[in-house]
Amino acid sequence: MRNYVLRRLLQSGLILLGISLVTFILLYLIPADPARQIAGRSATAETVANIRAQLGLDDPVMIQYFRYLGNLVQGDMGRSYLQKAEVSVLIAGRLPASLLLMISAIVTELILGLTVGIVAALRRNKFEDQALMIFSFVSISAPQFVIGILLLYFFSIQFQWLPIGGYGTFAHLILPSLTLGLLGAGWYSRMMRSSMIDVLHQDFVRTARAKGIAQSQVIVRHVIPNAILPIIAMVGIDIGLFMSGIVVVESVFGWPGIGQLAWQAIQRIDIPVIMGVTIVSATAIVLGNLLADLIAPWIDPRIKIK
Amino acid sequence: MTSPQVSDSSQVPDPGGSLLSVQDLHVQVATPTGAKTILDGLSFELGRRETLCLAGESGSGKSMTALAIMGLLPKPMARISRGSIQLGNLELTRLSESQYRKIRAARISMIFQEPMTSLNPISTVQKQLCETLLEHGQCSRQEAPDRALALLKDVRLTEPEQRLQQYPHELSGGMRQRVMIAMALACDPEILIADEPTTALDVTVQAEILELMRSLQKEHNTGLLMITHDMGVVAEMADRVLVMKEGQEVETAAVRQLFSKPVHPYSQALLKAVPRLGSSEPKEPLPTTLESVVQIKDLKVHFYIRGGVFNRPVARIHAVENVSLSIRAGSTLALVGESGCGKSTIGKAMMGLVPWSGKIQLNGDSIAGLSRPQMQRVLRNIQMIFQDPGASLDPRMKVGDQVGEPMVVHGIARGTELKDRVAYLFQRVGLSRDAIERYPHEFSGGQRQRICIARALSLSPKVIIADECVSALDVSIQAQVLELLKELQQEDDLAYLFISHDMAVIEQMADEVAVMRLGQIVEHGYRDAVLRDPRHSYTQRLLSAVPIPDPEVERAQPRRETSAEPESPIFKLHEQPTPLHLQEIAPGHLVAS
Amino acid sequence: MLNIFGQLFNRPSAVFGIAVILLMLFAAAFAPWLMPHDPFEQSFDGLTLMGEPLPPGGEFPLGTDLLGRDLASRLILGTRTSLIIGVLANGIAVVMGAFVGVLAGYFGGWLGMVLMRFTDLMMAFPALLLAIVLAAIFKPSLLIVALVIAMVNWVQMARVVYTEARSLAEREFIQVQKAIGSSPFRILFRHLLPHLLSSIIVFGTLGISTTVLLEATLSFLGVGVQPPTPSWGNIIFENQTYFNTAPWLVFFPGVAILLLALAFNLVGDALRDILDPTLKGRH
Amino acid sequence: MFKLFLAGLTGLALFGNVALAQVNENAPQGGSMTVTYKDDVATLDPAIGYDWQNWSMIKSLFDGLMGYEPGSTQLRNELSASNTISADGMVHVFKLKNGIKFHNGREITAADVKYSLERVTNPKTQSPGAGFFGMIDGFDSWNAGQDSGLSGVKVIDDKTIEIRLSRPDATFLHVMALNFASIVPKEAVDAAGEDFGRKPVGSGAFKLAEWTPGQRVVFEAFDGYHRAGVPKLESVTFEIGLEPMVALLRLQQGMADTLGDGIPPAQFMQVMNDPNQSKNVIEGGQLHTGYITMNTRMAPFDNVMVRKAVNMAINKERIVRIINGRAVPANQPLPPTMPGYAKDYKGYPFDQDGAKKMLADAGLANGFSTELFVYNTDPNPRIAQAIQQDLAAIGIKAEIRNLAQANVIAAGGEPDQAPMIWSGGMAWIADFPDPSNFYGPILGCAGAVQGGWNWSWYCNEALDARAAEADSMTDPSKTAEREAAWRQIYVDIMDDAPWVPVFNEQRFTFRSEKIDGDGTLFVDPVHIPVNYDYIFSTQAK
Repeated sequence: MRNYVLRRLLQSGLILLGISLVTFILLYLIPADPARQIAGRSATAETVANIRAQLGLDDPVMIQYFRYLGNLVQGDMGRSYLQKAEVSVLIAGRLPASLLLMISAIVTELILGLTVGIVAALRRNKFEDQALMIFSFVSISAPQFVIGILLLYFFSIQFQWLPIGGYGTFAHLILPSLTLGLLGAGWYSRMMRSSMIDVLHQDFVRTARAKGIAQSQVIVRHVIPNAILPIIAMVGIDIGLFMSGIVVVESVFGWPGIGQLAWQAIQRIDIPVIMGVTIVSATAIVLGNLLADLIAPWIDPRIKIK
Repeated sequence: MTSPQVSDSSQVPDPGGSLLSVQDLHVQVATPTGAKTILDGLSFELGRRETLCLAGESGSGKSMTALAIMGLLPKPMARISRGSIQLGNLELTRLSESQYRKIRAARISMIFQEPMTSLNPISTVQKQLCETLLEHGQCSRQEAPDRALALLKDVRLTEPEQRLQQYPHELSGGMRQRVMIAMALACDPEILIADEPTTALDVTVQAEILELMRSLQKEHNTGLLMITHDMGVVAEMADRVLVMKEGQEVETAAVRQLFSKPVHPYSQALLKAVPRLGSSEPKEPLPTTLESVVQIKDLKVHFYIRGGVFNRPVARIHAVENVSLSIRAGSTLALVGESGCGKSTIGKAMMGLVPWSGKIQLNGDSIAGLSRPQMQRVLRNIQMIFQDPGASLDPRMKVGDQVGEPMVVHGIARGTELKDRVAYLFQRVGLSRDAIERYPHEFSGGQRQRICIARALSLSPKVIIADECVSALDVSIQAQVLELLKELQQEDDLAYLFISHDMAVIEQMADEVAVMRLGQIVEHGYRDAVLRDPRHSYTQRLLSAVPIPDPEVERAQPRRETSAEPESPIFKLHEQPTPLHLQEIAPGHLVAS
Repeated sequence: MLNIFGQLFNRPSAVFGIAVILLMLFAAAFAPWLMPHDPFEQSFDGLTLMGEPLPPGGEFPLGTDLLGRDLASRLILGTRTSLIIGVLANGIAVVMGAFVGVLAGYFGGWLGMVLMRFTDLMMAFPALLLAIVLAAIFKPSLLIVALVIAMVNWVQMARVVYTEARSLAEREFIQVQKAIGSSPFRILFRHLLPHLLSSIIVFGTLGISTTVLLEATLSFLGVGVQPPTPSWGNIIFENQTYFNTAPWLVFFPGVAILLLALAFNLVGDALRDILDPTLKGRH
Repeated sequence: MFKLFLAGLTGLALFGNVALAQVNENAPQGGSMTVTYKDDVATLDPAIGYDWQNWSMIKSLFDGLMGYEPGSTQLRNELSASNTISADGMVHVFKLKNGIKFHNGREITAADVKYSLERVTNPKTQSPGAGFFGMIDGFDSWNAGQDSGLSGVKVIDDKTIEIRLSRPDATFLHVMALNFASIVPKEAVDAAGEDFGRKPVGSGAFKLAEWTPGQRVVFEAFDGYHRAGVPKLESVTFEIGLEPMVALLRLQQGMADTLGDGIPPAQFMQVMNDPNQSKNVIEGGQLHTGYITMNTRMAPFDNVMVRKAVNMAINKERIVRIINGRAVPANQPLPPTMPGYAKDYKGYPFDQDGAKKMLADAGLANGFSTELFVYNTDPNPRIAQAIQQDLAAIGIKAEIRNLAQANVIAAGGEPDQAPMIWSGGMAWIADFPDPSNFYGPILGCAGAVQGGWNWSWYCNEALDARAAEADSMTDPSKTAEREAAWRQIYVDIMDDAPWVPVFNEQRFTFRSEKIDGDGTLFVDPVHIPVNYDYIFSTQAK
């Protein structure tokens, strides 16, 4: 177990190293001189050159990269070119909002997806099943951006049940996490349904019924715990999907998370911020995958970690 | 329509009176083409302490009968359309679901064929046992773990305290079946239904489980309804036998009567097809002049278990260790042993499917160190038939294409020539021409195995490795396939490496027999020498565990192993298994000391 | 083949999907004849005097956009871009992902390790960044968008296919192929791929709606189709802030994307059932 | 000996629009207001902050030697009690007011002024505003990192500071009113290091009370402010992360008092059509011009005929309509509220036939293909499409390159990348109300270098010389003459037509009824957008 974790961490570290290198080189290739942006429009050529020298932008890209890495391992992600603030502070200020959104989106998609999947499986081929599967198809097919806007339009503007955007209370959280979680909910409801149907056909369910246990109890105690396994294993991977969705959702709902930070930084090509957000989100994704693999044997004793 | 042949029931001992009475039971299932009757007027009684065996081949409706009694017919597809099932005075067919629940486990219990899949994989043994106890109010929540422990002791599970906390996958097949039995007997039911309880188990384990069931039945006065296709098991367990075919009762008789004087032609055919250990004609040892097509020397197959931070090898599985064998042209070498002993691995090594070391010669050419393209040449002379014909055929390709595929791969034939050859192969294995255009799922198991054989023959190989090739088949089909294999051997002078765990089948097929255990050969010699005069204790144990399809023969009680868990072929990197030395105790008969 | 179509037409949902897809293909192919107005004309009558877009009805059946252009015409013309991106670019991604996944899954070993670690890397890689770099280096074109989308979207597919290919590779009928002496190429394409097809279809259709919008995001960053060329995604993107005052500008293209994705998902789901006999009657 | 004279404050008024804001000096103090913004505040360091959002915030947190009358473009002494200029215009002497304090309570001295000017021009500070101080003697060597300080700035005594210029510059006092010239306390800068932008200490009417990144910034009134009775408000809260539409809704619900990002375009008409709401909308001019640059070094824009033809092809009225009339069409670089604006100049007429003819005369009867670069945020791509349609009408096929801001700026700074750029979103808003501010970097030769901001790469040496001459007229009595000189420069530039001036944006702000003050305070041309210091709460007593 310990060895496994170490090995996976080592691999994750290599992946992160790869991502940081590729990102760094890509940013280097962007023809937008950071020194010029910092210097502003009244600056003379000397000022720009001076700033370039100070930032070490004249050095070969690999030297710049290793310098960045060296700082990074000491926890220094550099300072934003445009905001001057430390990137780590900027990210730290926004990470909690993003994490909150992500966690509540995971909760949303699980609650919604699993419930729909379970009900559909139990009412298989009945009206409820068909209606719920249409729901899941629509939620899989609808673009997040559009879902977000429509939710806003109806629930915030037409009915005025929920705040129109922003951050702070539980009410603020509902629409963004619904928007982010709906795609997964649709997907999971289908997975859960077929997983339930598979499990319902398995021998141990028959065994449980042969024990004289009521059908409802069989479902709750034996079928659902087994059917959920493949889904739980996928949740860790969701973090990667959410990372792209979060940019959209945060901008629609004005959620102060790193998605917005990233979007602003990309628009302005604020290289240290882009690097920082990339590394943080890549770490989240890699850790999410790792976590999923570590949780898997914990919830399913058959999976062995070597 | 055959009418059931009711034998004189006066010979049947019925000391306890009738516990369960099934009368005129009809079960229908819904199919896309309309309702289909799968149980057609079945009637029988089960007495206290009596063992009734439902025997028959797959599809005869045995399991459906059990499920109908348990009220567990798959809804809504299957339903009881007519008939009654009475438990004592209680009419089960009219019970509501909640009433039925009180019967299950408490009065009728059931154990299933697959102990692996019949236990909830993510629940501990204790939890699953306690669930039954608590559901039927057998004890309080506090007492439950102790009761569960007692139950495990009852079924003579080793280290029961530890087993309670384990998950099903951590137990061997035999242990799981013991847990199933413990669970079934938790509420001391009047009737135990056992659906093929030992089919998935090794023969020595099977013997132990059957013995356990017998003794528990005696202790608890349980009526046992046993469902099996294995006439050996029937002979060993049954008081009475009900032979079924296509949902109908064919013949019901006391066990001795059935085996000695089967009345119905189907029963006769069924019994005739059963391979009986020791029933074959004695065979002359092969002439030593016969040339070897395959020579294996010091074959080793090791798998590594990886771990650690850098995923380096940390342990080694000695799947095959220092095995030397040779197969002579036109003869059959049988490899026998229990699951996991490495017998299939030898076959795979010969096909180049697993990495190996040592020496394998085919037709005198060494195949060591050949690359995949070079192996292709070798594979023209050696082919393999796998255990499960369903799994070894690509479900999405027409069988004709699959049979022709080796010829395409090896560039032997194409176009109309290919078609003709495929047609010829189908004819040779006894399949009609129109089968060529169909998909695997449209065939029965036996037909599929014929297709696999046709595929193996398509390259006209010198050697065929048959890996448990009839284990999954019903006895009558099994007999046909074996007959086909024998015919082909004579016609084409084929050499077989016949891998099987079934002693009776091996006796029918083998010229020579090699017995394997934990990757090594423990005994090797001509068939009659090994099977009739086994010298190694393991061979003896294997042979004595085989159920004999003859109720007159009282089998020696199998010796109970001290540990249910066999030794393991896994060693640390610096350790080696103790090599066994074979000694020639008679000409051609080698036994490990 | 005919058999498959026959079975598809037995399912109402698949028939609906096929109808929608055909309709969209028709709209894309015959756009010039179907459009009620010039989709590029910033019509004088298309805006109120205060510069507001016109709601649906009257001369402009689906209303006008913020520049006074006919929304219906732009939607019809936008079908082309959106179909190319949603189906073609996504298709490239699907093929790439399936290829990587099947290679890694079948061969395993170091090749599988390298491929899957690379997949992990791509999974965490910021696509938008790549877009900005490409936007700065190349002239914008649909091809580049398609490439970026392909580079981003193959990852999920690779993972799914990898897992399945791995378990398939262990199946006996694949072992049999090795025993026969079939080349890896043959095993991959004749035996593995047909089994993976249903998952590939389902996951492939899953990506369509996100892809259509991703095109808009990428175009926004200067990689893809540039104004005034319409695509469903960029119509939404351009007008997103007006969803309250001019909801039709978001609603109609949103519904179009939804329908496209839904159609492919329904057909994909039906195909999966049809292609996989073991699923029959269970899903 | 210098002949010194007092530069009367009124003498500095550079243009006619001197009607001062009706600042209600007697308005009660107290109360608070809430301002909404979408983006996080980048920095509050006066040497760094240079964007829409933090410009007005810094103005309220910091003061410089000079300032402006509230709501106007009229200079006044801020921290200085008086200033004098030598006759040759080369030496400025400022006397600091007595008893003026930093937020940390320390009294401001002349040394702080020197420190502040040296800090902003220090290359290590990387200030985007350093270039404004180029006229101060010793700037070049100090900014190149070669000197130990700004040699032109001298502390005479605790309250007196002398600044020597290297060339006479009429804009100097405006420069001293820029945020970049704010006086900062050395000890606070040293303590905060690079985080001074997060922990600003100045001497402005407000001081920073709270900063929660991504959520809010709170200012509270500074008791020790040097102007009695200012600020009016007890506190100002900036709510961050609110989409303009969300912000508007909040304001309508009484949860916000003004919109930092303005009225969202999508809701603009909705607001204007509702009399209850439109009465709270304040409109004001801005020192802004939106224009199209044509790269005079790239064919065919190297041909003045082509540039003129383009000027005639653009339907500015329609573009203004597309943005709901929130601008006025422009015909010259300077906005109408800027001194030097040529009222009588007619510009190029909208005449597509004439434009076509002119193109034909230039030998391009069949038109040509080109690219139009545009910053990708609404409404710029829309405006670009309108331009595109107009160009198409005279046969010019312009492909739109819709890019992130930084990419457009980078392309404009290359001599051969961007044939045309629509300046929207990155457009020139004057740093200070002086005509020279529209010339140097964006139309002069100095900006026509790689990485420069003169995206039309227009360089007219003769005009450069005239510009230098105009800027050397520091004598306040020559104000009108200087203005006329600049007016002619811009008219002459239009003869070469390097730009298509399209419109001058009007600013529209929406305020709640909880706050009040003269309308100009909400659209303050130098405090862009809001002068928080003088706005008062209607709920204060």
